[in-house]
Amino acid sequence: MKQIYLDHAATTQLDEAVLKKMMPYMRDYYGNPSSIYTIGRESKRAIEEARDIVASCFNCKNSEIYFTSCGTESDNWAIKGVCAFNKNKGKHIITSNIEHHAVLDTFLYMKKQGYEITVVPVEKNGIIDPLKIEKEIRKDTILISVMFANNEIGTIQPIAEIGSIARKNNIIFHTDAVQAAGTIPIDVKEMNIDLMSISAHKFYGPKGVGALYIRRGIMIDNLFHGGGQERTRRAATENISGIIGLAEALKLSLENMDYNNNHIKKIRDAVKRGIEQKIPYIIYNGDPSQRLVNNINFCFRFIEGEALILMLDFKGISASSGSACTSGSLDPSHVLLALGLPHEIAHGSLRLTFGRDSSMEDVDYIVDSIAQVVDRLRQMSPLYETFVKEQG
Amino acid sequence: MKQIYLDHAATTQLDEAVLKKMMPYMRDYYGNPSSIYTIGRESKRAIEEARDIVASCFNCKNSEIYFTSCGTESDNWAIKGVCAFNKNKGKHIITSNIEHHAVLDTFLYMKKQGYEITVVPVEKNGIIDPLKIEKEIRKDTILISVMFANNEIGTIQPIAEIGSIARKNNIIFHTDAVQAAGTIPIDVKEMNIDLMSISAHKFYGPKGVGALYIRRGIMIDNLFHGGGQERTRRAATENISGIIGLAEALKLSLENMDYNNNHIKKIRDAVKRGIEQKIPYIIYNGDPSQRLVNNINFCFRFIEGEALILMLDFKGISASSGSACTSGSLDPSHVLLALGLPHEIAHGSLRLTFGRDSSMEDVDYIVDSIAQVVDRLRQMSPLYETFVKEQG
Amino acid sequence: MYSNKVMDHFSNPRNVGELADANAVGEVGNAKCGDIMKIYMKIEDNVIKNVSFKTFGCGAAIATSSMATELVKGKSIEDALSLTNKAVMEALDGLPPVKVHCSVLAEEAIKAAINNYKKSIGEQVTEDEYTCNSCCHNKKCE
Amino acid sequence: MYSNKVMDHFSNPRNVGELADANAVGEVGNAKCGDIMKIYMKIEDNVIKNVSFKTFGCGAAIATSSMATELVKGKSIEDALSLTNKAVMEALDGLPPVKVHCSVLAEEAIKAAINNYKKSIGEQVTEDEYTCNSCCHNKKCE
Ligand SMILES: Cc1ncc(COP(=O)(O)O)c(C=O)c1O
Ligand SMILES: Cc1ncc(COP(=O)(O)O)c(C=O)c1O
Repeated sequence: MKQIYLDHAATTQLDEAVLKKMMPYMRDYYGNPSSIYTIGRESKRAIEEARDIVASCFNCKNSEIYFTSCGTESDNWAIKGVCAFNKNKGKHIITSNIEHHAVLDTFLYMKKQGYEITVVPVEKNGIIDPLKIEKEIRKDTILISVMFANNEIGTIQPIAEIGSIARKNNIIFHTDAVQAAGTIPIDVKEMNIDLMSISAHKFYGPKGVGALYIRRGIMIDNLFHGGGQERTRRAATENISGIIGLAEALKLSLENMDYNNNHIKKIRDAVKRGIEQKIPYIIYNGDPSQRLVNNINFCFRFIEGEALILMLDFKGISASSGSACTSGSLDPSHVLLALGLPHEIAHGSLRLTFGRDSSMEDVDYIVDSIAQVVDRLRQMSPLYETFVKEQG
Repeated sequence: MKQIYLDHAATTQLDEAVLKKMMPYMRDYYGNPSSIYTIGRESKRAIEEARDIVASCFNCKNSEIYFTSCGTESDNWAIKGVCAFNKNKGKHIITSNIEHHAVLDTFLYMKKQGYEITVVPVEKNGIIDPLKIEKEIRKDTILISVMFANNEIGTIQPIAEIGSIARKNNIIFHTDAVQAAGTIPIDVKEMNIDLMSISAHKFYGPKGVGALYIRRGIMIDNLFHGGGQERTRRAATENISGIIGLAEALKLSLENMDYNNNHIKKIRDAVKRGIEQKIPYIIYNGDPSQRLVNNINFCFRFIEGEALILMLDFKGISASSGSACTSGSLDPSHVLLALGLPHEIAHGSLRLTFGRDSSMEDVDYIVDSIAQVVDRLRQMSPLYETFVKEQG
Repeated sequence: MYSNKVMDHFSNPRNVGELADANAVGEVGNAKCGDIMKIYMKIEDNVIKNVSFKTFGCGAAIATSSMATELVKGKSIEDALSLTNKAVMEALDGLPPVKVHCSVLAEEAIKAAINNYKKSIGEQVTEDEYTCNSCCHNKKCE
Repeated sequence: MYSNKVMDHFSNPRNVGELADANAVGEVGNAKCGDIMKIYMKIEDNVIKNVSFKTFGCGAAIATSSMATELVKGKSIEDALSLTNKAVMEALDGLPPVKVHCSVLAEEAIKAAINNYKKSIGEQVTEDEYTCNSCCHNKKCE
């Protein structure tokens, strides 16, 4: 059966061109970059070249890019690092209520450590009002962390505005750009970003490598103490092939951004239209325009998301849901609840995230499959039965 | 020119068989293991298989193995995690003075955070006396961290004894087994180990992946907060191919341990004999028998290590030194100083660490090259000049 | 994640739908938690002649409903009342720990339907509190 | 890490060894810090006719010694005294930041040798404190 992967927000397939670039660094140039002999220096050189590439993609200096093992590490490092370094200055930190768990759970952890956290709610369209953040700023606020683009509903946040509010108030601003990097042009200078997290596997790079942008002059505690790697700020023998892969994948993403985004948006919009035409009782989640071009998020009333995902899988379609069952938690996704959706509706969400490898040819099959599965599950659903009877 | 790699303690070349095992997980099985559709489940299954393998290598349960991004992360997680979780129980932690920086610098960081640290000195042979650790135990001691085998001088510590002292006193025991794993059989149960760090690239696995063994019942704070991966103890999308690679590399290392160790030891001993015969005014560092089979560490008096390493590199030999210049710090290696060596002698150290790919055929070339380089540098050295004149 | 049996009963659920001539209906669960099971029965001479279900819920919820209906079909009321969630799980070759509550829900749905029947014929029943009691989410339910 | 020029002067150092007929010797640095430079000069008519060095130290220490001797060979004492560590670095196409102290050491070693000569002919010299003052390790030296 044909496999149609529609979960690019979860992870993407490693680009063959990126893999090709990585291979020599998995095989031949294995020298420890901290070593002073030739094969060590070759690794070092390759890493610094990769750093140059990443820096040029975000309009910053290479000395402001630090390689990490993933988006989660970057987020944890940024938040814990700012908190630890500034604990004598203040203990108040601000975030939004639709952050990824890597930010949200780190905030909750900091709360347990005695920091005060303010979680600013987004509007009904999944976008935060920068003024609401500004209002929460206090004398002892040391950090604002707001994601660039949301992983579930794709909404893009007004980062430059939030950045300038933070800068004006002399507060460090971190953005989790894990979903944005490679899809949206990012200029850290213009956007007043102090710290920014990215993760390679979200833009066709390898898993297990990420980066944190740390603006020059921003001081944060280390998360990894140890050797002198990454200019003494992030210890550990470097994941050379991973770093090469991250840089190459980012470069390719930026080079082909317009083309890919157009391609993806066309397919996304066609699937969205198809679903809206064929399936009643649905709710489209998140702002329809201020969102990532690859993201659709619907709630289908009267059904539950895990069952939906599994049945789509039978049809060769890989997708995701914010239902409690798929998130492994007790509640449906906090992002959907943040939009004001009731639990029972949030349980029935479907996220489709398209990618470069998505094809216009599959649109009808995707729409038909979803319509069939939704219908089948509704036929099984006592909620739907009740609803239909009530409608008369 | 022939390249002879003698820095296996710094890192090893990825085994081709391991790479082969990893490739499908870099290319085809890219699904996010947290997803419930088929390709996500395939990733999950592969990771759990890898976990089974690692667990069987150390005689523990698969649920006691947590994958990380490197040895440094494992060390940081273990130490910071224990400290944070037990801060109300006590704030005293104990380690040795020859730990890797990933442990030592983390201890120093904890000191800054208000923990009391005791750094127990090793004996002149680079081995710690367990009784000296026992003496330092206090009511508020919450952690003992002692490395399994040292990365510079290869000395193997009496881990089982220290483990039983810790267990008896109800103190958590962590060991950094980054240099030991794959070379020494490790039974975490028998050795009373509560937490153990390993790193794949030290045993012919990929860079950027490690593991932490956490004994069932040992509670520690997370280092990475976020998603529910690794049974909610270590968030982040899994580095699937890295994890597969770690497990395969560890398995192969254990399967071939005796053969490889014999092979390596023969070469190591021949090089050691050659050096001792050909070069005067040298000091052999670390216990000669209670040490890793792959390690030689000499100090050559009157010369400096960086120059030595660079000149060996001209001859195609990759080696390392504990000189200040190569360590990037102001002082020569703390490990060599811990043995009681004066600074000027410690600056002239050479570490050779052999591996599977080392060959008996190269022994003469290695010994001759070192003898030539040492002689050349001594001819340039004003210290040697003075020494010779003083000898009359 | 799920056993083959679970996947079979999920992808091809038995006894699904409304039962036109049902004389007993039981519903348990809570939409907020993401699980509602509704069981329809046609009971004659103390025997469950026919049974069907409708379920709003995850794969395990649907599979346990399907299996539970299979297990009680043709059984006497007494036998059906002795159905345990463990029996449902075993018949499905197990469930992941986080899904065990689905089997509890299935057991309770069967009981609820039978109690509904008993009440309809004037028998006394000792009513349990079903709604979400067994659900792993119960801390979250009001 | 190192420029080609540095590598050239390290791997193939000029003027290395003791100078048999030296009439000036200067030594700076500290073995504890890992750098000692010793410069030998043969000075005639105020001109450095010949110069050589011995160095205990890293690649940069050897290369800067070599370059510094090249730069003062054949020069007048006055010209040699005006040699700066910057000039040594430039002649080597730069040094990594952590190695800049080696060029300072080289400058000082030249000065120390010349001062040694001046004192030997009865001239007054304003002696600097050499030992490890310029060395990046100086905090660590006693
Ligand atoms: C917005 C966002 N932040 C952080 C992460 C964490 O990244 P990783 O899983 O690579 O650690 C993800 C994806 O999982 C994400 O979508
Ligand atoms: C003993 C020891 N511990 C920890 C580490 C750190 O491992 P990694 O560089 O993989 O983080 C190393 C090697 O660098 C080591 O030799």
